[in-house]
Amino acid sequence: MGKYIVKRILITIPVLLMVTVFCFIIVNLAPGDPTDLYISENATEQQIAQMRASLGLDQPFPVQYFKWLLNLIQGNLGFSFASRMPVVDVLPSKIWATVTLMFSTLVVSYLIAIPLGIISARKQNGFVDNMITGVSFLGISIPNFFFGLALIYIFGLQLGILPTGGMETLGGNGGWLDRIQHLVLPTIVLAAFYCSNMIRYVRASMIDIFSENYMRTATAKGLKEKLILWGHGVRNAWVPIITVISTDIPKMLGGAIVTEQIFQWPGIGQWMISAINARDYPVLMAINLIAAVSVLFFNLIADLLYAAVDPRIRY
Amino acid sequence: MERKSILSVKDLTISFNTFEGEVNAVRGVTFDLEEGETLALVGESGSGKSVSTKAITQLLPKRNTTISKGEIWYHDQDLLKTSSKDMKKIRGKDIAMIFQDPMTSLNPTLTVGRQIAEPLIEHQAMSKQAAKTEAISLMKKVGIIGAEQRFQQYPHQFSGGMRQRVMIAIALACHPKILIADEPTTALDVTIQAQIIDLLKELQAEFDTSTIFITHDLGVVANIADRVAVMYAGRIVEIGTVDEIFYNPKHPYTWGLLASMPTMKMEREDLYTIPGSPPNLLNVPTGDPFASRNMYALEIDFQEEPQMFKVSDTHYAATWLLHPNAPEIEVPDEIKRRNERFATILATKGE
Amino acid sequence: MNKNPIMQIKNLKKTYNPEKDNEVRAVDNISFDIYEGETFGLVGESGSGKSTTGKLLMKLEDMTDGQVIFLGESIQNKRSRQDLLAFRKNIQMIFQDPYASLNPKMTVKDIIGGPLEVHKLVSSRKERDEMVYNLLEQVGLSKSFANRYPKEFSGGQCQRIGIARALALKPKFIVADEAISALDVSIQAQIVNLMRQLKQEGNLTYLFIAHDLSMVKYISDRIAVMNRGKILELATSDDIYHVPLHPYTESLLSAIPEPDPESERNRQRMAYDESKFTYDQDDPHIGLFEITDKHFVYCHKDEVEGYKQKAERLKQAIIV
Amino acid sequence: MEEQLKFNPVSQKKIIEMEQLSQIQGISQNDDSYTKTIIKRFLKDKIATVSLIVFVLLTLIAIFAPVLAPYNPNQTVGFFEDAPSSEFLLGTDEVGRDVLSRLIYGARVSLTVGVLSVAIYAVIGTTLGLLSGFLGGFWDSAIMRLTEVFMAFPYFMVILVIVSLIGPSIWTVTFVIGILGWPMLCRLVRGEVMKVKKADYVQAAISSGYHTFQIAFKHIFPNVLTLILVNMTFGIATSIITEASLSFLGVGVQPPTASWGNMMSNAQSLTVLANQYWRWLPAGLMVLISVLSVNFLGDGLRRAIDGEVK
Amino acid sequence: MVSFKKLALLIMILFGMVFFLVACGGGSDDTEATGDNDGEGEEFAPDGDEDDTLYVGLTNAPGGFNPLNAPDTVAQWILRMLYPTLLEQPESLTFEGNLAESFETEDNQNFTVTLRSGAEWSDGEPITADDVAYTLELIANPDVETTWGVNISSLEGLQSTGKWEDGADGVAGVEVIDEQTLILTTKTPVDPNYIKEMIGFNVYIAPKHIAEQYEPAELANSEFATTPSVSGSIYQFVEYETDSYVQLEANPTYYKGEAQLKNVYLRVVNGTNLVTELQSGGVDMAAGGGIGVVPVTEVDTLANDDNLDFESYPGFATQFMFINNEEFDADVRLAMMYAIDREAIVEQLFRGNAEILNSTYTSASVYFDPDVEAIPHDVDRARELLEESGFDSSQEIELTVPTGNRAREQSASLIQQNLEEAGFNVTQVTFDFVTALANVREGNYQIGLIGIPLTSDPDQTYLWSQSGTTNLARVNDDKIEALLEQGRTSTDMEERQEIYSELQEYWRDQAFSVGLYGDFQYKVQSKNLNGGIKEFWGGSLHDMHEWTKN
Repeated sequence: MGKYIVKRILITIPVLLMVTVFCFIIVNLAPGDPTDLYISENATEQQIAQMRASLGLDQPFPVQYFKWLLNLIQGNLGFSFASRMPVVDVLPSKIWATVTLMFSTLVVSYLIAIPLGIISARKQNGFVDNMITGVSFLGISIPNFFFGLALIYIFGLQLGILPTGGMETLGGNGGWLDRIQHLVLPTIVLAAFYCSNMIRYVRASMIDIFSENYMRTATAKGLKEKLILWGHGVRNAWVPIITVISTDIPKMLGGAIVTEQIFQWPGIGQWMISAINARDYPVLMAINLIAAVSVLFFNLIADLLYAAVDPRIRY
Repeated sequence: MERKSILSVKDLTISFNTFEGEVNAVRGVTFDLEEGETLALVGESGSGKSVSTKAITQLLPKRNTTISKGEIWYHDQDLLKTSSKDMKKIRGKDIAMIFQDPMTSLNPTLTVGRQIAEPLIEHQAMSKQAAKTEAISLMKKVGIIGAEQRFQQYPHQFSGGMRQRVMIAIALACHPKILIADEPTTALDVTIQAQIIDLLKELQAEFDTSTIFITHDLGVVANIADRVAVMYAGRIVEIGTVDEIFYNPKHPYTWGLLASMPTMKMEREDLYTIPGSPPNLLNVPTGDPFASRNMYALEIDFQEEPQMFKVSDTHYAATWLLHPNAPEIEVPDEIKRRNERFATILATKGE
Repeated sequence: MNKNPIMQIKNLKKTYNPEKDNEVRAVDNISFDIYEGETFGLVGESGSGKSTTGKLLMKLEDMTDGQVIFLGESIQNKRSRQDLLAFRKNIQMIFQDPYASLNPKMTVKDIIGGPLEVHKLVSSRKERDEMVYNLLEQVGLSKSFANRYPKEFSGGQCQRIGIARALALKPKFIVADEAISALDVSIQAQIVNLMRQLKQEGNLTYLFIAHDLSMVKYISDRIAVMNRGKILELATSDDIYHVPLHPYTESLLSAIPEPDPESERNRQRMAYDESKFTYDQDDPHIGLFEITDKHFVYCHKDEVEGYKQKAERLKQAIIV
Repeated sequence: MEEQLKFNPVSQKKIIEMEQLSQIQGISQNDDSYTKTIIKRFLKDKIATVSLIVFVLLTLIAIFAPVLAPYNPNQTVGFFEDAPSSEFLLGTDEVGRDVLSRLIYGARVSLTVGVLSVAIYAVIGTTLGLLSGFLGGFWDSAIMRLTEVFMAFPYFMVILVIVSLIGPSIWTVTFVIGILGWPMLCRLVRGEVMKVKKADYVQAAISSGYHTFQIAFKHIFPNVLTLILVNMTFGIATSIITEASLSFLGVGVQPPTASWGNMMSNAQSLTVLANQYWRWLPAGLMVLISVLSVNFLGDGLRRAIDGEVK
Repeated sequence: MVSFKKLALLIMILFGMVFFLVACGGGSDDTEATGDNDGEGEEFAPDGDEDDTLYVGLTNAPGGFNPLNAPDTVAQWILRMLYPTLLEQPESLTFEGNLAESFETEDNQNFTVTLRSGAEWSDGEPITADDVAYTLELIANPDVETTWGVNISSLEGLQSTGKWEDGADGVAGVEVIDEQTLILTTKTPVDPNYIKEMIGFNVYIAPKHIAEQYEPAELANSEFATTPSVSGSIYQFVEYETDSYVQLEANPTYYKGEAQLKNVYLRVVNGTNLVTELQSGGVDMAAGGGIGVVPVTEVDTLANDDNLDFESYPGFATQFMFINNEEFDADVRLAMMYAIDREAIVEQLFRGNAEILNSTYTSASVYFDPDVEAIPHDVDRARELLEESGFDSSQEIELTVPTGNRAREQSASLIQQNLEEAGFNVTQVTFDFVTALANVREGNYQIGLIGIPLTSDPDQTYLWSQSGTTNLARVNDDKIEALLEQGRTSTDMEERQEIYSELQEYWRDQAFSVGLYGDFQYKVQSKNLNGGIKEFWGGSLHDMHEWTKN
């Protein structure tokens, strides 16, 4: 087990390096000089050159990259071009915001999706199943910006019962009710997709499980339906469910970009958009690194969890 | 000796809806299971043997199955009309099942012990501890060595034969009146198969369980069965005691089956074969479905399906050859040989 | 019978995951010859390595060690496309699962005719189709089947198609890997008869791999019994049945159910205690020893005498 | 006497004839090829059929946009922000262009992006997946590492950066979605190929002497094709939404070219959202309808292939 | 049943975790500032006296808080709340004392600055002439990264970049007389308004005792630049949540008196959200001035909102269609000018909330000459000119359009149509702003839309001179060079006005580019707010300490 984890992490390192190299190339290939953004129209050549030096842009790409890598090893992600703040200082609050949103979305989604997916599979092709499948299709088909704006308009402006943006009321006492109110709308928008997606996976894997021989055995034993369903059926659905969760989480950590943008949620996604617009390379590299690490990390977690839910899998 | 019938299947007719149309899987199956006996259902794949028995415990998928006719009497209860709630109390307790594939029939995510203990907790209201003790003794009984340790293990840690033993332990946990064993040894190696069959016979005697044993292997049937029902294209074509079927078969299909098996003693002449393949049950041909493969076919075989003709009190066969008007025919050599052997056996027994 | 070996297998080894915790010696140093025109039966229970052996001979898997000489040439050295094609033309396979061995997305015509095109044995589509029709006829199928998909056929028909495909290249050697075990009894007999008939017509050599001893005995000239990657006994099929020397063979034979209630009632099963016949790998005195003429048993040199006596005893019993 | 005639034995020759007849009848029940069977099953599924019709209609609209559109979609033809009228059935936009015409031309963009981008990644993903699954060993792990690298990228960020690198246009968006979308499909195909590879018919193809590439593309590919097709339809739906989202963020298809996404991004303005429904609702509905239809199409296809009884 | 109990428990745990996550917030830092009644959890409305807190909506995030290096307008605006300037500018080119009591000259070359007495930094240190001199020296120090070099470049002893000559280590033109007095000397006489705006109004005075603690070269990337600890103006810095909000609180030592509104939150939101927040009361005012801009499409909605004050004024924001002078001669350029229907853009796209640029100044500038009339929309004239010029009109012309400004993107479509009507063959090419700007800067374009924020001072050498750093149109014209030179060196306002009038007329007739429009400043704020944006936006904050909320 421990050996396996170490091995997996060792495999991950070159992948991560490649990701950062690619990202560095892509970011640096972009035309236009970030300094253009940070100088006024009447700036002098000297001033531009000085800024380039200050941002470390005066050096060739490979040198920049290795400097970045060297700093990374020391836990330093550089400082933001735009705000001149050390990226590591800003990162925690952004991750926190995104994780909060992610957590509430995923919890809400899965609490709804797993039972619905199971019901849907049990009543396969019945009225209830058709309703659930139909709604879940709607959920994955509706563009989230469209849905988000509609919710803002209805709940934020027409009804005025929910805040339209941000993570908390500024200058408020930071009470939890206030934060939950701010969470409601973005959570609904994101959950619409994640929930629908999960319903489809749960439904499909439960349908497969229902046709398994061991389910027939369980029925032949004369067990109660609940025990057959939960004790024998759902137990075997954890592997596909974990797979979906382990891809969902990094997807959101990489930025629920549009939703964060619409609701002014001060998370990774919104930060990323402003970093892209500001050509804020260190921030972009940091976000990219976080996203890549989270993808690889959750892959690993998923693999370890497989072993926990399925006794056949051992490392 | 008249024995009491414990399960009685009457004119069972089942069809499935598929994309291609309606498949008539079982077409009027009738048989009785007597107390304490082992009835073997023999037939090739698709002959309806498995479907008939699944209907007994309502294990067929409800969505696309139509049971258009028939009754299944267990004591004074028609199992086809029993509510699914009541059925749960019968399954596992009165009627238990063992399935073909021990690899997939056990839940991979539950310990073997738990899977054996479950029906005990469910049907006999045992405490967890009591169920565990009982499960371990069952495991010992089915020949699992080191039962205490293996109780905690998962199915994938068991070999195929061991898993089938576990399945047997599960099935026999509540001392069922009827055991339905659906090809329990097909997926196993011969040596393991022999062990499992011996075990089943032993336990059956001990638990006094009536058994329906489904298989396509006539060798296994010869070993385990008291009576044999031969199925073809959704019907029983011949039924009788094991001696009657093996030494004095009357249906040409049974002849074909017996003759096409190479035996140790056989020399290298061509095997007797039944030509062609079983009919498509999507649209069953008129007349006897076996007619077109039947070397002894009569004109009537292509027009009318034969009813069961009585050979003896225990022996019936559905072939026009038994009709009084039917011509005398020459039976295959292998069958002649079997008839002779029977005579010898009877003679020795008579002594 | 012709006694030229068509295939010589020398110290064949196949090890999965070598030198790891989960090392499996699927085929463990086996040697035998298969003679031209014979049917060689390879029997064993699941996991005995019999199918792996078949795949090694077909070059569907790479051997770990040893040598296989087919038609006088070592098959390991066949690497170039040309060599491989020449090799494959002469050796074909019939598979266990009749459905799984036919590509569900190809018509019967393409399945049977494909190899002809690959080996450039036909020059036109028309010629190919003609040959496909002939082959279908040869295996007892109507040529109207040619444009259909495998799904539409019964298991027995599919197996016939599989045989037609194997025959298309007019090979000298056919490996039949459990070719009948997935079929119903009545169909098994059909296929076995067909194979025998084809063998007579086409001067074929079969390697018949199966777990079902009764069928193997019926079809084979010589039989090798495999267990745990090793050949334990090798003899003519009559000898295997009448003079089984190795206890494993005896236990296998005793386990076969016979369709005869009376003999079933009276039968005695022989248990096989594996631990008694497990030897030290490095002992130079371990191997296949010829006990009687062409009858080999895997044992220790010291046990040879015992087996000789046993053979004598059993032969006596037959004559009496 | 006649009764007795019935019991006359049938000649062996006739039995053989009858047997062959029954064999041929046995299979002639279903005279359809595999494709035809799937189509028949598909057509039994009402929702899927309706979706197919909708999708075909959308495609026709896209193809015949110049004929169908009443006005030039990029030309100011009326007052600005005019409500729907008999002259402009869906009103005009912020610079006086006909919304209906833009909607019709937008179908071109959305469907082009949807279909083309998926086509690009399907080609890449399928090829790599086939190679990876079939060749195994070094190539497999190399390709798998590559998919990991691609999957570890924050998808949207790379799109945003590349789009701004090449300059946003319908082709950039298509290209970028296409280039980045393949890893999931690649893995799917690889998994399926690994499964198929073990099948006896592939072993048979190897022993028949087929070349590795022939095996990969002639024998294995047709067997994973349906899976790919189903995945592609879902991919089209996702691509349409991605284009719309990119346009919403201002980096998608650029004005004056009309796409449903950039039309819908009008709804970013509350005034438009509240008072000028014609400027966002039709585009939003079109996205929803097209995505729904493609999704249902894919689902119907999957069901038809799996043979799931409806 | 057991499994259901477990499930219920699991659900409760999960919900509990959500609440925990949400309740704990992003760490402890954000609750510290307002932690006085944390205990009363049921209240979720802003605590304390709501009227004490001002919420300002920004559409751009500040690029740090470095008084020496603030290229972006947002940072400059916020810095004005944190650091003192010598002068205020309540109206364009009308200066009042701020930190300086007086700012006088007799020869337009030596300027005597007298600081007000008793001014203190928020940590109690006095604000003295040393601070001013030290700030100017830092700006002139070649090691220091600064945006104000050009502002002080007219001082004696400095190069045109504003850095001191090689070998020097101080600014010759700055002389500290005593704690409250210093004299600034320029190289040549200048218009006093020029020096008053460039140094008096624009340069923030940094606290010497804090700035001294850092190496000059590292100032720009230090805490000094990101989290200022000491303030000398109306507010002091509390925290900046990147791209989300800036929190300030009243500076009790502010020399004009402590601000009435004790807390300020400057929220960074996008245009749409700014509108929703204004309507829902989430922000009290939009910052305006190009950094808190409501989209033009929302203007009607806001103007009709009963709770909001809405006004619009001409400002200094402009949009030009730059024409690459190296590719198009004067006639073609003029044809373009005639072809574009700027009236339609202003009236229909902006609903009148913008003005046509007759030349290169907006009406907000005191140097704007209303007599120089804008060239009207005249397609026929445009065609005529095009024909006369002999320009190959079939040649495809690329119109570079940067993304990020919807009104500009929409106007691009109209411009393209207009130009095509006049016989040009135009295609739009769209780039993100940085790329577009980079292309245009390198001359890698034909025509392109770029917005330029103008200054109150009329000097536009950087835009239209060959030596200008932002000569996007690649203008190379002797007459304009001469006019720019004259304007720059003249020290008299009236004389300058004449020079710039001539420049405007010449510029219009030569059509070096097309001045599309100057979009108006909006003042959008809650009716509850007393104070807020002024007509001259840059000077809006001069009375911020007196703003109140009802």
